[in-house]
Amino acid sequence: MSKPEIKGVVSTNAKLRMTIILVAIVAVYAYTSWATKSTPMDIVRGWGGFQRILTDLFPPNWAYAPQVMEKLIETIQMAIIATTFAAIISVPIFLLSAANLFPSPWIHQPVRFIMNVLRTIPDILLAIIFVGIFGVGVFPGIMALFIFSLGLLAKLMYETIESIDMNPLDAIRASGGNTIQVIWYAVMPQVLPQFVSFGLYVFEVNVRASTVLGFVGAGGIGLLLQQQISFFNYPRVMTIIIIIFIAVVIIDYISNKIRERIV
Amino acid sequence: ACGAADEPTEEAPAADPTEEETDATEETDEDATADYPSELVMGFVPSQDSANIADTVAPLADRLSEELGIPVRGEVMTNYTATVEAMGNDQVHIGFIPAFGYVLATDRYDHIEAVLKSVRHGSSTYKAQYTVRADSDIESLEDLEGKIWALPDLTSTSGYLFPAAQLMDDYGVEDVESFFSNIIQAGGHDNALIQVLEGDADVATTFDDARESIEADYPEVMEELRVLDYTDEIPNDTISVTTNLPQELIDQIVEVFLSFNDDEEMLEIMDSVYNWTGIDTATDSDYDVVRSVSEKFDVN
Amino acid sequence: MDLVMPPKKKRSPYKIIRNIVIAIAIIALYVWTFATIDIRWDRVFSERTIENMGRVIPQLFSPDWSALQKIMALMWQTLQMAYTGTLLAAILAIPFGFFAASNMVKSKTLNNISKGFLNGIRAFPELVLALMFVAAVGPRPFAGVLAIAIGSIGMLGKLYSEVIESIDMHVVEALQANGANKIQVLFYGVIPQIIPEFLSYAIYRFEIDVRASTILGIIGAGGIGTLITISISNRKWDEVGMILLVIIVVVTIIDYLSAAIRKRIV
Amino acid sequence: MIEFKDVSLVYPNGTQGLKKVNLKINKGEFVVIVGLSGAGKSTLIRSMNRLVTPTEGQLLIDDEDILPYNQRKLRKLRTEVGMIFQNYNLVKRSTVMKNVISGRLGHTGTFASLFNLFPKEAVSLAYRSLERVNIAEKVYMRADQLSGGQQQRVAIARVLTQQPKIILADEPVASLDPPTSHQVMTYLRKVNKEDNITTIVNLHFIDMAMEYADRIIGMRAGEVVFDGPASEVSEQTFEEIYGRKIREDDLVGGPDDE
Amino acid sequence: MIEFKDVSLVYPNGTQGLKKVNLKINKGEFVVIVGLSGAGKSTLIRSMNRLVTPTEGQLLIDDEDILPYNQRKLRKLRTEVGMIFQNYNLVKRSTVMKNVISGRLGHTGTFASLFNLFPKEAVSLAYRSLERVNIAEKVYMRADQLSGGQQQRVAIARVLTQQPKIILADEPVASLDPPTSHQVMTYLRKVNKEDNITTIVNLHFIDMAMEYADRIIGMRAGEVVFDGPASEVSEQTFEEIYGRKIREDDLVGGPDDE
Ligand SMILES: Nc1ncnc2c1ncn2[C@@H]1O[C@H](COP(=O)(O)OP(=O)(O)OP(=O)(O)O)[C@@H](O)[C@H]1O
Ligand SMILES: Nc1ncnc2c1ncn2[C@@H]1O[C@H](COP(=O)(O)OP(=O)(O)OP(=O)(O)O)[C@@H](O)[C@H]1O
Ligand SMILES: [Mg+2]
Ligand SMILES: [Mg+2]
Repeated sequence: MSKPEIKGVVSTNAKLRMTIILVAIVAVYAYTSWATKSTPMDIVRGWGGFQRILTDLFPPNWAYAPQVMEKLIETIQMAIIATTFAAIISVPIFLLSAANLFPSPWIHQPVRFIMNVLRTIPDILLAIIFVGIFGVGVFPGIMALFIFSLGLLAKLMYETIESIDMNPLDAIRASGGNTIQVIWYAVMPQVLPQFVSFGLYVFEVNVRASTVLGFVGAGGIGLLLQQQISFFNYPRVMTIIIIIFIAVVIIDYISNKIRERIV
Repeated sequence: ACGAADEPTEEAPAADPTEEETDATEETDEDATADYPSELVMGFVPSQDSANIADTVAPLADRLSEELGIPVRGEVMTNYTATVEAMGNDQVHIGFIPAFGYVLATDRYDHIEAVLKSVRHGSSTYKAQYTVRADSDIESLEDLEGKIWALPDLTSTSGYLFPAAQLMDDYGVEDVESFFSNIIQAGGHDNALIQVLEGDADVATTFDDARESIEADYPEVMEELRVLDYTDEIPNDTISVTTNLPQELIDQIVEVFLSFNDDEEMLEIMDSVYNWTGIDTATDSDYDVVRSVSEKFDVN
Repeated sequence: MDLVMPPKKKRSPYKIIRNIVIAIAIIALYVWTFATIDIRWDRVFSERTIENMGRVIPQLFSPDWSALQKIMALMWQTLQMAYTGTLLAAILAIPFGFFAASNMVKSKTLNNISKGFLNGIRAFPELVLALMFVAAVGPRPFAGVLAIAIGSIGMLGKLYSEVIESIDMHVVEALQANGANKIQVLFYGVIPQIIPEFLSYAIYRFEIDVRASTILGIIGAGGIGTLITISISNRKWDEVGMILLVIIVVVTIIDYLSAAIRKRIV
Repeated sequence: MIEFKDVSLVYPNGTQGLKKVNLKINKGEFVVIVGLSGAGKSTLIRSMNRLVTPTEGQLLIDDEDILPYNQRKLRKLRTEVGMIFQNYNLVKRSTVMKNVISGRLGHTGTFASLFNLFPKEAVSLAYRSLERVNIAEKVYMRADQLSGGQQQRVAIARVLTQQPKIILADEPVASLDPPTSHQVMTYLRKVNKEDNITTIVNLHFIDMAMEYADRIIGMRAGEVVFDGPASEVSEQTFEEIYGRKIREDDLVGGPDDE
Repeated sequence: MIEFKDVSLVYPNGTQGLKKVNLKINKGEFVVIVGLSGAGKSTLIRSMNRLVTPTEGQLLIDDEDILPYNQRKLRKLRTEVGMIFQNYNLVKRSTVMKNVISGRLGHTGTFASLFNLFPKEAVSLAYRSLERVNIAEKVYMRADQLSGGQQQRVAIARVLTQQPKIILADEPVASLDPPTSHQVMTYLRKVNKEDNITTIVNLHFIDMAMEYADRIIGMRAGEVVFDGPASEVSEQTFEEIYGRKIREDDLVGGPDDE
């Protein structure tokens, strides 16, 4: 038996690489936190400000709540409409984006590219543009949410489709089914629960997003938030925030419960 | 917290031991012997209440810097709220704040004070105007009952605050919201006018004369829209400073700004960029009129 | 031929009633939504819209290249904000992740408290957090960084806890079967299994945070968003077009790089 | 009758799946194909309904070469060739009925099938097929609620519903435990005999092959290395199919076992 | 020596894992335990290093009852009992070396182990163990880059590094193909003979059990139903272990095969 040539538990190579990566991460952080004046020291120095804003925010002004509720409902309605249309329109898009259904890159790549571009645009920026076109109101907000959710839903769904069990497709194909039958009998049953689940998830995302669209005039509760901030009326701001919080938590909870039961 | 309605104590920043005491933490440590800052920051909001909208304050800043001997940086803020918060946190020392914003700012921070105000068309005040379609049958403010009102924004001094106050005071309107059949927040003075132009609203309230600002895009605006009435005089935008600066420096700043009135070159810049024809001294009490108007509203 | 038919499908009346109730509820929800929402269709389909499209869209698609330099400077700041915030969150989320993982901390109460906290944070859009921080520390990138950091803890903590819960506990068992103690099990059995996923999720979150930071400037919290607001109030749609282009390109590059790195890690 | 004439198949990545295979399988035969993993068993089976397409040679089914078939003819062919897979390939979330009736998709118009409008005969046929494999009582259960053996029986029912002339089964029992495997093989055998359907099965276990097959085909590296009745299988056949060196490897435990 | 005295185990959910098991296993024996799925094989094995704790009886290892052991004593016991699992249970992302050396964690201080500070002897021992299972050249590879058989060999090396008195192996070859299985069994057997380590292995396949075991223990429903040398295993033993009814089921294909 030859005398073992051993260097220890971790090879030097691996050690060196880990060290370099770690140093790089820390160095970049040092630079960015300095450049944005957000070092841990700044957090300490900002302490007075955190305390002040807390005393400003409390106690919330509950007399203002009814007005907030009205806008909250609008917000949720915007999310419902946008999600519904996005879900419907996304079906052909995600089918075409799935490489296992349409292996030719000439089909799925362009569709994916467009969806990827759409997803890079922050929804509030979309809202700004739509406000520029359609004027202030809920419509541009719905449009912004719709476009954004379309991209999101399409991506989530085509990824799901690409991970389905391809065997049943073989089976349907082997018994003589055509492409549409294969999709309908072998693909859709496998992804339907996820589709509903992702739809609900996108709805959650949309509720959250629509709460701030009002900042740029695109409807919903954000308008109130923006007004009260302009008035420096923090107790009312707090009321709005708490109501948003409760609404989002409740919606997430319900949606999660439904999703759990589905999948 | 912030918001008992008794404002007029702002004059004496140090005397009032409200919660703002804690704000100025860093500065109050050194207290009376406030130092010259290494750099002055001037915060500017692209004002909605003017026909031109500036996106740089560089020429002004350069000139100030030259005269004061301290570097001066101009920073464009996204809105007056940001300017006020920045001044509250001593990140901005000189802020250009509209009248209503100033009143709210003094309510929130003790160390913000107006020292100068702008002069437009030779006046340090301006008015808000009610604009209706030329062929409209609205002849007086009373006729507005049941009509659709397009306003730029609930935080606008000329677009909302003064007209609403006028309706309440002079015409006994108790609740403007039910006086009109509908209120559209158009998101800008220009948009408010366009709502009327398009027939989506019957009346728009804007600064005087906002029509000019959309004339380029809508050449017909002067003929098709007619001014129904004006409000009382509104004090122009302030140039406010934080009183955490040494008094000496504040005096110097005021002096330099006033000197621009005699400087053809600066006057030209101010006019072309901000529509200002001059600068005048201001005191906090100049804005009491806005303060008393704002008290009518359920703002705080 | 005599056809043998399958027996009729048996459905419990409970299920039938439940399905009907659900169907009615969904229909009612939609009727209510579409009936009460205040969309001004006349405005949406007005001449004005067409005019605006004619004005805005061509400008959007002819970006103003002269603004590129200042836009890139602000985009750079945006990236710095996102990085700083994400890194803070990536570290701060670790303890929450462990407390929320039921296979590490056996106390149900602690699990639930941590999970509740993480879910709570996720309920706030970054922009709302940024509003608070602007009021606290003034309108500057710092406010944005804080919003990003706090906002990201919620998601990262949750993902971390899921990673921890999904590790191969057999390995832990194997180490226990060797006689290793708790800390040794953590370092030899748990951490090697979770580090790549943690890193990968942090990088993934960075992608999201880049996107989020692009808009924080709208309320003054630094980055490219500041310029968006200004360009809009100037009605400079060609500048908005340029900003849009920069955001799309930069975000796409970041997404791509991030995906490539993540692929290598896991 | 199925006839392979010098059939070769090279996968796009260069792997040789089949090498000059010559075979004749008669109507109603029960043929079992055995061989090591990677020997080309699946490739052979899947080429018979063109799930893979041989790159050379001729593959005649009832005297017609199926290799140049276009999409339409292919679908026609596939309605006549039933296939059973190792992992049952059921749509797990659909009911047993929906899975079984999907065997008739090839006989049903696209539009009708989108709305589940199958003729009464089809439904009845599906149900009778389930009865034949003794699983009719699960007709409205979801496929994923069944055990492996039951799922494979549903898969057989699906193929029966198709009323094929040929059944191809690619390791139908590889995922099942021994008793269940026997059960499934028994059903396949039964169907083969009752309906006189040509049945071709891939199997891993030689012992099982010998128990059920009329005829055994041994493959190795894409080639047919044995072809004859089960009774002719000897020790030596084993070694031919599985390769001489395996046992040695076992005992020595070479450093590289891949 | 390991001795079970009336050992029973009831899982918290009420399942009876072991029923009054009485056994004596001598030093250096190579024992294989066979039985149907759910028979209690894993439970039996895992109780010997207290990964599960019997609820009744006495379990003596070297004449000491291990059932009342506290955490500290348990850790001590476990350093002396090596365990090999069906799925190797390696940390996939760590190197082979790190996995193998983790066999010595029980002998190493917490602090030292956090910084990979193992004594030279331990590192050398780990490397030698790898050599013994013929896989030393993969020492700095990541575990997930190895094949199943190689991973299991690493797992054996890990156990060897532990220098245990007893090796427990819970279906060590269930995830491996037959030739690789033989290889792994050969190594286990080799280690057993060379170091005289008592080795107890669960296996699914009786034929493999008979090939390697000194002694076979058959289990069924938590009870020991056969115990004797491999040579004594007969047709009847099979039936006892696997239950009489299986064959009948096979042939009839009853409607319920679960
Ligand atoms: N789609 C494919 N692309 C490339 N090579 C393939 C493909 N399918 C199979 N092969 C290769 O062709 C050869 C024969 O594979 P095949 O699947 O027919 O073997 P098999 O006998 O069915 O093996 P197993 O028992 O593992 O199923 C193998 O070397 C395999 O790796
Ligand atoms: N943690 C547990 N909790 C409850 N019941 C268990 C647990 N582990 C095993 N059982 C049950 O105890 C019985 C014996 O299981 P055990 O795992 O020992 O069987 P086995 O012979 O190893 O089977 P296999 O061959 O499937 O591994 C089975 O009925 C099993 O379901
Ligand atoms: Mg195969
Ligand atoms: Mg077991």
